[in-house]
Amino acid sequence: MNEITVLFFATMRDHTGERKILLDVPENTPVSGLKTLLAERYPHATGALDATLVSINRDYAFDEDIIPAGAEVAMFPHVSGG
Amino acid sequence: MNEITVLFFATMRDHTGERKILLDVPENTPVSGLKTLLAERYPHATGALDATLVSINRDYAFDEDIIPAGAEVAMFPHVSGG
Amino acid sequence: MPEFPTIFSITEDELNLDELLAQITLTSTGAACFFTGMVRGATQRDGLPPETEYLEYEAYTPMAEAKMGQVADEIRQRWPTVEGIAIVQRIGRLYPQTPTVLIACTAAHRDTGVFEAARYGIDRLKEIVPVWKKEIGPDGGTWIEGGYTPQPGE
Amino acid sequence: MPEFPTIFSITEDELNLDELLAQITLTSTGAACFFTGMVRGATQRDGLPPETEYLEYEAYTPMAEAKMGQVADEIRQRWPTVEGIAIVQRIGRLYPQTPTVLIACTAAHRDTGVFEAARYGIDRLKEIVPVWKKEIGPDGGTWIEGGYTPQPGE
Repeated sequence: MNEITVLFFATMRDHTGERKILLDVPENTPVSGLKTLLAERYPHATGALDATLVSINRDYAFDEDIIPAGAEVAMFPHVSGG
Repeated sequence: MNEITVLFFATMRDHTGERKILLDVPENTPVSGLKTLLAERYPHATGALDATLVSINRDYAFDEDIIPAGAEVAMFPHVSGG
Repeated sequence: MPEFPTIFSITEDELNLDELLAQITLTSTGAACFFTGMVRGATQRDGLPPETEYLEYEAYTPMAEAKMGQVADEIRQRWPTVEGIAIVQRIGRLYPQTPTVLIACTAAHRDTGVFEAARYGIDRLKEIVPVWKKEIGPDGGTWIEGGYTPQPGE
Repeated sequence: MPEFPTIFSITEDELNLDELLAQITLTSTGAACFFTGMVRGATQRDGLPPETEYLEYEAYTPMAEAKMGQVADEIRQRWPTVEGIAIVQRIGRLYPQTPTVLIACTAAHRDTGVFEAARYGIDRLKEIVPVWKKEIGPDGGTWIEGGYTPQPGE
């Protein structure tokens, strides 16, 4: 297994009720697989998880990207700084 | 006669050696007439007077413009602020 | 090739434009363009009379600072004449009329891209830098969502 | 129609960008673009290695302030969405890396002309506002002359 950190920001934090979790995922889990695992854990966040932006180690990541060992993954809505 | 004030800035001040003079000019003197009068007074400034910018009462003025009574006239090179 | 200063940060402190300008002004610098954004108190929207009490800004700070560095790199690639770059986003509780963000670019002359570079900087910050804001008004809070989806490589 | 602030002045004092920004920020303001010019210490010109010790700025102050007001009027005619305008020219002896001039425009949003308005403002200031500068270097002083001849009505 691969222990990763998952951070939630803004509406994703509201949907999951979490800021930061540690999670064991199978080796070579893609982002889409992580979303499926999280949808099981936070059933009412399923819609939000479909639409979330994702980063891996502080770069944008996409459904097919494989999560590397010990990664810092973050989930958040479209950015709105300025 | 019409008593006017003439101000000189930047290179025009260097050419005439004056900052400000009071001058009696005939009624209805145009800017070109004032330049002729000044060229007599400052012979070595003739070339500079040909090229000078002129304002009357703080608006740009041109050779044919008539100088009104008691006007504040200024003579200066192309502006270079910023 | 001189060392050109690049400043990027997420901060909870008040923005200090004069100090930031001094930090990106070299002896060869003759021009600077700044963009700043402020919290609007009165926002006209759908004919409603909304009123913002304050905005609550949050950031994913390490990624935000990395993406600000990327925006600065993109500016230097597009406008190689740009000398200094400052990109600062303030976070926390920010009230109307408070500057929240600053993008500043300096160059030797004003005609070599400082206006375009600052404009590009604020546009890109709003696209890829992970910062979010929630508008707090008389009826509670509303998250404001941007509309840009970053592509692979951004 | 709200009263929009317009600031224009010739000053011998240090420019204070933060204070000027606050003066042209209304509760409806969400964006500002600033241009500032600085004295360059090292100016590359004709392959010579020139060095500026300082610039000596002078102004025909009452006309300069009137023309700054005219530049502000021209900006408002072209970009009616602009809210606040500040145009400030510092004069006197100014050393390299010192901000000498500032043009700032505010508006509700960044897409309604603040960048273009500030750009227009500095271009027009350099065309019609009666200010002159003399470059003082190791070999004495040289007046810098602009190249624009105002037309009737300017």
